[in-house]
Amino acid sequence: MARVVVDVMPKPEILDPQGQAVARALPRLGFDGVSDVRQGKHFELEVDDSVDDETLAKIAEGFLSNPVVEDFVVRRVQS
Amino acid sequence: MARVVVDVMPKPEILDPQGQAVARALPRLGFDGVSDVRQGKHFELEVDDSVDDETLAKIAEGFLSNPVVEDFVVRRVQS
Amino acid sequence: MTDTVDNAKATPEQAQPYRELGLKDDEYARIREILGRRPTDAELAMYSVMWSEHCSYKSSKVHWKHWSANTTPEMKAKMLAGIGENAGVVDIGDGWAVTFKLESHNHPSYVEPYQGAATGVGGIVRDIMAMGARPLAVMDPLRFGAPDHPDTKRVLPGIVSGVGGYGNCLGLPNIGGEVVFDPSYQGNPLVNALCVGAMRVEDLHLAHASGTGNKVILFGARTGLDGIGGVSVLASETFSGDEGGTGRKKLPAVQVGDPFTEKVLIECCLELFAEGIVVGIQDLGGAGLSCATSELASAGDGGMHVELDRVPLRAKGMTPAEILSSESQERMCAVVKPSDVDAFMRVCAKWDVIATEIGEVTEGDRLIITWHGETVVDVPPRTVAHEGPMYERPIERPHDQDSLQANGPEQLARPSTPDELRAEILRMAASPNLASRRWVTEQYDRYVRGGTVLAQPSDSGMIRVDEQTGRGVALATDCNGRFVKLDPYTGTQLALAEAYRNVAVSGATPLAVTNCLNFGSPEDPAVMWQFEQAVRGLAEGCKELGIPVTGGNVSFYNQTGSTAILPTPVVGVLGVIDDVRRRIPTGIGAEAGETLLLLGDTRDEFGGSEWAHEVHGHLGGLPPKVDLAREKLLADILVAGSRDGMISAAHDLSDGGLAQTLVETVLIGEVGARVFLDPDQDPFVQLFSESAGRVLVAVPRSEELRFTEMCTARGLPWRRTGVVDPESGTLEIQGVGEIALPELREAWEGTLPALFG
Amino acid sequence: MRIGAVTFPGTLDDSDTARAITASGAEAVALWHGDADLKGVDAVILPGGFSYGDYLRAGAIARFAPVMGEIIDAARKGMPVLGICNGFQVLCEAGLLPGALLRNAGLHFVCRDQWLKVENNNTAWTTRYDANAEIIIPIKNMDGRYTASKSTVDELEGEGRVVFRYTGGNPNGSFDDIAGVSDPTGRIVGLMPHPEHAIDALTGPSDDGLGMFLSALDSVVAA
Ligand SMILES: Nc1ncnc2c1ncn2[C@@H]1O[C@H](COP(=O)(O)OP(=O)(O)O)[C@@H](O)[C@H]1O
Ligand SMILES: [Mg+2]
Repeated sequence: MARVVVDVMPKPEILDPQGQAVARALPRLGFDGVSDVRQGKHFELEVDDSVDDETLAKIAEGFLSNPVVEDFVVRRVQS
Repeated sequence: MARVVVDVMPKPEILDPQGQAVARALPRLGFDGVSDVRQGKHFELEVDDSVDDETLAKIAEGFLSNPVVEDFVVRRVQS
Repeated sequence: MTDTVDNAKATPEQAQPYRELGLKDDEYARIREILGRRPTDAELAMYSVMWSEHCSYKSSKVHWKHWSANTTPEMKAKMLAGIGENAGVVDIGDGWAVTFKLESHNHPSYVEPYQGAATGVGGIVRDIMAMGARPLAVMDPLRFGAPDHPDTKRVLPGIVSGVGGYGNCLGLPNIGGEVVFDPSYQGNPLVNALCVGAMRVEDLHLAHASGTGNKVILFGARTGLDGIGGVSVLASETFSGDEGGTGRKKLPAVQVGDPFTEKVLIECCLELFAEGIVVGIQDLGGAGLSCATSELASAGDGGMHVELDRVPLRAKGMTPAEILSSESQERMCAVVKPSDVDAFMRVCAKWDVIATEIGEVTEGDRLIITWHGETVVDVPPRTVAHEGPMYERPIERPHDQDSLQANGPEQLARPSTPDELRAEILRMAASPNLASRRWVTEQYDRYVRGGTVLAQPSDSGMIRVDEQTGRGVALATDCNGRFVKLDPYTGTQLALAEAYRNVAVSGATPLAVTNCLNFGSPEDPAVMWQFEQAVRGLAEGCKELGIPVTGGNVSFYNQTGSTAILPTPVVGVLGVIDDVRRRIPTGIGAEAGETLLLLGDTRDEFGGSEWAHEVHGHLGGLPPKVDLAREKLLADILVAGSRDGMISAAHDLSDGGLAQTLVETVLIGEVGARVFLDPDQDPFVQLFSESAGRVLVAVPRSEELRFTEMCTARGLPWRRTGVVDPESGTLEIQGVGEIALPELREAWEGTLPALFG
Repeated sequence: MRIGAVTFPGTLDDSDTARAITASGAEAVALWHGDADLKGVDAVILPGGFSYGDYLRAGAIARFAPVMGEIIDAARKGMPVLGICNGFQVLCEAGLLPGALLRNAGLHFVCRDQWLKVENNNTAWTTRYDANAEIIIPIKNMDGRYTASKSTVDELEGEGRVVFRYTGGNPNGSFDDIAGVSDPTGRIVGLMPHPEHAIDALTGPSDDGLGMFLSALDSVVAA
């Protein structure tokens, strides 16, 4: 068994209202020095060792993210 | 400037219907071998060097996550 | 290097990617002729988006003559603004003006269902705001491919949550819509969105930039790289996008919506209107700043100078062409007197809305746009906004139209025994096109704003406009694309008749019409024939009913490969009711001992019917007969009956015929009924025919005589068809059998959840 | 008798809440998120909507608004506070009520007419209801699944602080069918369904919601 992490983020040129809302709120809460925030999704998958990287990429690209508006990164964090 | 990543996940004992929906859908799409999925949030912050780890922890704990139901991890990924 | 006007003059021979931007050779030549030189990159971007099918209506405009030819002075009298404005405006009385419009967001919703549908809602809401109105409600007529096709499972849930995600967050109740399945929409779903808004008559704002020296203020979201090329993509043959002539990598022609920003923008605009500091206003939709600046300037009485480098950006290194064609959402553009600019900025600051003075109204008649002091656009704005190309596309009746009409439904096997008829009622109730829409509508907030009087499941959506007097409006949208395919002229009139009837059935008086004409490629003469027939049918139908077309929208190139969708001219009818408390609900059983009366004539009409489609997969023959004089009489009687409190419930007959109307009335009313069919007519025809001009009404026993005498006196056929039976808990149809309500409900409500979870 | 209704950017049901307050006979006072000023009101309602788009978490940003500091102080001194839907989420985020509201179990926005049981008719907002009254009022939200630790729920149940419970079906997977809870004093109440949309059978499923606004009048007069 391996733990696989997939992070899915809005593409840089795509509007990210969620991240913007956080970025605008921080100074109001008294936290300065954060110039930009982007918010995406974080998936943690428990994966059988038989699942290869190519399959993981397919899952991430075709299902966990929407390639029209999002990018993704896959990492195996332990095995 | 540093890039800081904050991952926020539902606590293990909290029901995660989004993760479950993903886990249930995968076999239907022909992807086997994924036994569990949990879904959380992934934040990427551009942070001034003056912002210390303690402040980041406060932002993550007091704002980006809700300690009643979520755990978080803060990482500096580059500086 | 920025391509300035000086540079364009100096390099007349420089090749330009006009074809990639969707312009034809002769269109490009015309731009050169207008300018007396080659256009700059920025000018080319403006002309290409503004001359796209979507913005210029170049294939459809020649047919607008039918609207004007069929609008009488009496019809015009109710209209405060009509075709040509952002949205039509009608006077509903008590000093209220109501504005409403339908728009399509079909292609983006196929590429990215959630965002495509969400931004479709956002766009139509800004259109309504640009009239000076407060948006009050939305509706969403939708069309999808086969219900069991795997791609429908991607497209439908995404579109529904996009419509809901945006509209709910905006605080606008969703009061109705349509969900229709047909394989012809498989690669090309239709997402039409309607918004209705209201204002006091004196507060009407039109999009004009007048008054030399007045300031042009851009407010709302920052401008980013999203949706660039969206317009040309929207309206051209392909989805492939373009390079924007800038050498930048291909960008997704999809916009991401931010409903929170739009909600704040609505409140901000309303406060600005209330302060009386807006001279002109225009929303930024398709074609973004290109459209807003050229339309404001074109409709005004002067020129305009815009300093493009002042536009607040979200992305680094954007070129003037990109800024002009960006379709970033949630932006508006206002013209404001210099003395009011401070007040304007104060209101925006209160709502945390970014507002920037980007230019001013000038003497003369040029639209001049500069970029860090250099001129990148210098054009006559009318040539961009209002004098685009216009095509008289070839029209030809399809070769197979005759054989389609000849292949009638007469040969189809019909159920005849009681058991067969009973089974057919349940099968039809559970069919995807007739099953309960609750799975969809539960995802929409129908309560917000506290004015919703009727929403799903109901023939029309109704909202209260004036809390003191109770004055309100009702809206319905309809279109049976199969009827339109069989006979576009009649089919479109049937769509009009159904929407008109749905409004009248709720007790409101139909007043005005909008439309969204969804068709295949205008370069296909057969499609243009359908289109021309549809426009003529609608225009002439409206004249006969005496209600004007106040505006609409055209969406061409709806096809999968070379196969066009069913022609789908969605018709929206708006009605007015002086007091919403006398609305007529759909569900029976509110009053003890109601009688069910069927109004209208039932004929053996199955061409294009739901039954032929669902049971036999058949499409052929002729659609039902349309009789608009009858529809008008029916509406008069329904409104009179509502006024005099004679009708306790009513539901019209449309898709699925009487059987489906009965199913819905008993399930919505949660009460049983006993129904007697006419012994002299085939039960199958009575139950499933889709003859137009029919309504099932429930009248309290005490009113029965008065009501039927009124019908008889005015020449409206009626038949006593049944009684409400609160004890029984079944729908009992004499000669067919009984169906217990739980069994019926399971059939009707189970289908969409089973398909889409 | 003056009851405040707070508007945050993105609040949607503020005018409906004001209408309901007026219908109950009280004076509705508009409170603005950016003003640390309660304008001398006797009770406060946080209406529904999507404050700040609910982009981070429902209610997470709104709870830091200037007006919230005043509300928290006043609430600690016993002023009746009602959080409806997004307002409930804000009260949980602010720590005035226990627990959290998570994405609906069905992962869809749900708008329906919902039956509720009034489990505690001794709070500042429920005295007008009979014990165990069943009422029908609309529910409409994306994040309505009430969640709290086992010990918190035990405490709530033990102290009678589950004020409303869903009956006839749980619309969102809330723990123990919990639809609304109160603080230990019974003066702060939060619920997901919308009483302000059930004040008139013309525009809602019933007028069952009016009781909450009327109860507040009683509690203020009594206090
Ligand atoms: N996409 C939708 N959005 C909102 N309401 C819808 C949608 N589709 C259908 N409805 C509603 O469901 C009910 C039934 O729809 P339909 O059978 O098409 O009505 P009708 O036959 O009277 O035109 C109506 O209240 C309609 O407005
Ligand atoms: Mg109808």
